[in-house]
Amino acid sequence: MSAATAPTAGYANRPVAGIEEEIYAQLVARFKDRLAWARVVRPRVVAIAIDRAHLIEVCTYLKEALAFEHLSCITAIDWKDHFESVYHVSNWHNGCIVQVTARIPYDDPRIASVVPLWHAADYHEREAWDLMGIVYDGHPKLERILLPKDFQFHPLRKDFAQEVDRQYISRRKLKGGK
Amino acid sequence: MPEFWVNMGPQHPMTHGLWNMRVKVDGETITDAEPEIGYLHRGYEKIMEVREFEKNVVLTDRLCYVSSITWSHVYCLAVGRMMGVEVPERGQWLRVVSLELQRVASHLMWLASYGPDLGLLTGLLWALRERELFLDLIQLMSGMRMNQNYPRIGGVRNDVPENFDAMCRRSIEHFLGKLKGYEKLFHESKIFLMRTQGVGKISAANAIDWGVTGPNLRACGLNVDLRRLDPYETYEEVDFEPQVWRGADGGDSYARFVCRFNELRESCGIILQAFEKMPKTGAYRTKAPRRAEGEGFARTEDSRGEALFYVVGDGDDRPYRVKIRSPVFSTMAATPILLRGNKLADVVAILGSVDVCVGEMDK
Amino acid sequence: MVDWELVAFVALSAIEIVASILVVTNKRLVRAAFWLAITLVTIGGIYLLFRSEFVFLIQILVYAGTVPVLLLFGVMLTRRKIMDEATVEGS
Amino acid sequence: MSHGGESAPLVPNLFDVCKVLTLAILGLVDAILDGIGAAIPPLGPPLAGLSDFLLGNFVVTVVTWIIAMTVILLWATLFNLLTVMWLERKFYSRIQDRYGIMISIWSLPFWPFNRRDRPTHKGTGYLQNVADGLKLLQKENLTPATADAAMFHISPVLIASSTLMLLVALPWSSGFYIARLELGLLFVLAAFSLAPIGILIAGWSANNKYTLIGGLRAAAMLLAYEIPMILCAIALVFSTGSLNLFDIVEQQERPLIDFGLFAIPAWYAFGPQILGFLIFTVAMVAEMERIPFDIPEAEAELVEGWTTEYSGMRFGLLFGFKWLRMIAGAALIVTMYLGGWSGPVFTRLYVGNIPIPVFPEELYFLVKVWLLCLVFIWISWSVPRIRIDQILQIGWKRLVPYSLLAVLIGAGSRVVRP
Repeated sequence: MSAATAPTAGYANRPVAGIEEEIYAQLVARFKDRLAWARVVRPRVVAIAIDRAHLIEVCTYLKEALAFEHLSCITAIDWKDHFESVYHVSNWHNGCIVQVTARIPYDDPRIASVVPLWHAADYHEREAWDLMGIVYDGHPKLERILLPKDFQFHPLRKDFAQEVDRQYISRRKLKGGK
Repeated sequence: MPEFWVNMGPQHPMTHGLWNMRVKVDGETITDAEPEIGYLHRGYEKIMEVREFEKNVVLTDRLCYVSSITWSHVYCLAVGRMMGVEVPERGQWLRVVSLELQRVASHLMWLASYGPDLGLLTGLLWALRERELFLDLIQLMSGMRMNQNYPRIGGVRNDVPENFDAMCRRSIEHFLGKLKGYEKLFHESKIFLMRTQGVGKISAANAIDWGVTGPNLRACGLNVDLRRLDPYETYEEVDFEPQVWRGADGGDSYARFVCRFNELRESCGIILQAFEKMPKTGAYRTKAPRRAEGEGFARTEDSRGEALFYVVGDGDDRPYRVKIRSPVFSTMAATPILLRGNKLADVVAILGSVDVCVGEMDK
Repeated sequence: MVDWELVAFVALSAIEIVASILVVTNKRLVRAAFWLAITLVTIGGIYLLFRSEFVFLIQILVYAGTVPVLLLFGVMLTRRKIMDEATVEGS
Repeated sequence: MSHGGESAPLVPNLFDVCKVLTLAILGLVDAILDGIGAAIPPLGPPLAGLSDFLLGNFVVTVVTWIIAMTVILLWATLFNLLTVMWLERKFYSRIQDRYGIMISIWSLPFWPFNRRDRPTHKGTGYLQNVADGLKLLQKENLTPATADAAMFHISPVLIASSTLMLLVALPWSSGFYIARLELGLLFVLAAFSLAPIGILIAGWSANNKYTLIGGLRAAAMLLAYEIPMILCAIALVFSTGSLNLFDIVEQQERPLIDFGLFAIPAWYAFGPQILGFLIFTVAMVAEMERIPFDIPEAEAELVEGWTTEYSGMRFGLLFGFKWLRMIAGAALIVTMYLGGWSGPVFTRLYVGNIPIPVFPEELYFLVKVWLLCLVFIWISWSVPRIRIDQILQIGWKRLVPYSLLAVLIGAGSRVVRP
């Protein structure tokens, strides 16, 4: 599809009122039992949580059926007992953004790659692997991106200790607080 | 002639920062390209985990030194949403004004660097001359020329000085007059058109797929502007026209140039409107709580595209996890598509037009 | 009295002979092209000794200025490996 | 032209002037030798023989030659080169809305006057280029470890010497020149065509990808722009019937149309040669590697192109001689198409019996050359750089056919108006 024939009419660049309820309803109807939780956060924002096994299914549905063409961001979170991979998927037609949280067990940090759906995931998944050590299965080139090639650790993990005390001691901490 | 890899970077006049564009050339034609980034990685996301919410604003300023306020703002917006802090109306308007001033300054910096990329050093000096006007305004507003530390969670740091709107009006009037000179220097120069038209093409479908956002996406003919599509602050009340390439042959360096260039005018219009519509007095900041739990994210139309901050709090006074989504980081993934098939000299014409800022890209 | 023209002729011829030997013996093609240029310039000098300035200038213009450049251009375009191997110590 | 009398050069004959200087120097040496011979009698006869040799024809001629060449060299580099560099830096600074260089003799710390409020940044900036040259002289000359050292060192010499060769044949006025060559035009073109091989060798020998690409670009550009240049020269020769630059200027020293008060001079740029003039000028801009045709050293993508690896004064030489080539190119264009040293007004001031020209030929020539240089500077600071394929397209698909047309026009004008 070249730029000349792109359906620019489809991109009205105006938010659609009530779109979040609609998307929410569709997602719940489709993935009723597979959603860990789902809620409407604020206008134009829907958040859902799933298990990593359903990721591709949900993402494919979002992209193909609901026209969420734009993958904004992939975040990996270390919750000490499990990982989360958070996908912010957005829709250029109505301004809606869906936050998909996929739960990953701590001892097996693997999840399917969404690069086949959105190429935008390429760098974000590389970054998440680089900094958090989550393996994205099926990623074409899962290499270090921000850190040097021979770096040994995944620094955003919580067990990668940051020398907090030497850098910054809050007054509260001096008093013996948290 | 054999194909070989040419390193354009990490220290190269083209890069405007510290990164490496490896291009494989066959004679002069690029057959492959591979960006190498991370030279400026400072571990922002990790550092921010040990600093209190309010103190991270200083850090986010330094994500991109040409566009500090927009980055601090999106962080404050995300944290504010996580904490559930409402920004007073005047604070929102002041944020809009500061954002647009910063956008103009950032775009002028881009224009300034795009000139020498094409061998037009005069463009650099001219654009920097006009950038001073906006830096002065930002300085009046925040006290600093760089790393302004102006937005706050729940508002802005301080009110604007007296007569600030009049000063803005005067500077903008002067600036809009000067824009005609730029048009002579850039748009009406045959050689400039020869260098930019038709190079670095990306289709709209590809651009969406690779996560290209902002002016680069609008240059493909897509009417997508987060100030409109996902309004934040008071952008809903502002009447402005997102700059979209309307021609038939979009997605090239020239389209990106035109979209960005026209945004200068549009942003000036927004600033003027903001002064008309904002309440003359009132609170500009609400106090934010120290601690927060939950998650929040905000996405804004940064000068370079969609900026997104995702903040997770665990009840402490520091974020548990911060994720920065830099528009340049995503655009960088698409640069091999932009570059392939063009000439070696076009690398600068293309990468200059996508406006790379290494600080935010490497985080 | 010394016949300066003879001296010049002998000197030019000597340079030319040495340079032309270097053209065929040199292993680096670019150096060979350089020696070829020297050879052609000295031939031009001999033309000058014959009082034929026009031929001398045409020789410089065409053979010294353009032919080696064309030759080098051709060499660089067709060789599989242009750059020398890195010979820095330790690599 | 007839206004204000016959034109006259300030230097009636460079060699005569230099010969006077030589004789003065040698006379001084002779007097010193005589003095020594008188003071120490045993040394008298051999010193007398030495002074006889010194005042002989051979030594006088050789020393005159050396002095003449030194004068031209100093004139070209110390005066013209510095002035044009200064003009460029001041002029493009004004284009860019700034003051530009300001260091001059007034702002030097040892300047004795006005020390208290020395105008450090109010000077004209003429000394800045000297300061830059001194800085480059102090810098280390680096040779890359993998470079072909001999070739790497020889190519700046090649480029610099071929540039200096240009000055041999270029006449600054009817009296201020070194050699009055019958084939002067051809000589200058030949000297111009020698530099690209130096550039190509420099690009290859540094063993760096940027320099290599820069050198290849230079070679490709040479092939595309040398041909129209020479074709235009051929077209001009149809009109002039001579390759002698002096003859070419002489033919232009008459009015084409005389309006009484002023006259349009018969410069070749105003005649049927206008097409050739334009093409020659464009090709010359390419020849001296200025923006928009400076792709061999496009600093945005190739760092500094083929000069990337040079440092210290070797770089300074290459960099400064770019301007020298610009001056030489502009002088060639002025000589060929813009009437050389001919000008509208010539007045003479008589000091005793010696006529001193108030507006000498050199003045007109310099003004024309510098104005032309300013035009080049103006162009190069207000347009971007062209891409390599576009530059070759312009060269092969536009300039070559047009220059062939210019040859046709030149030949036709010769037939119509013999």
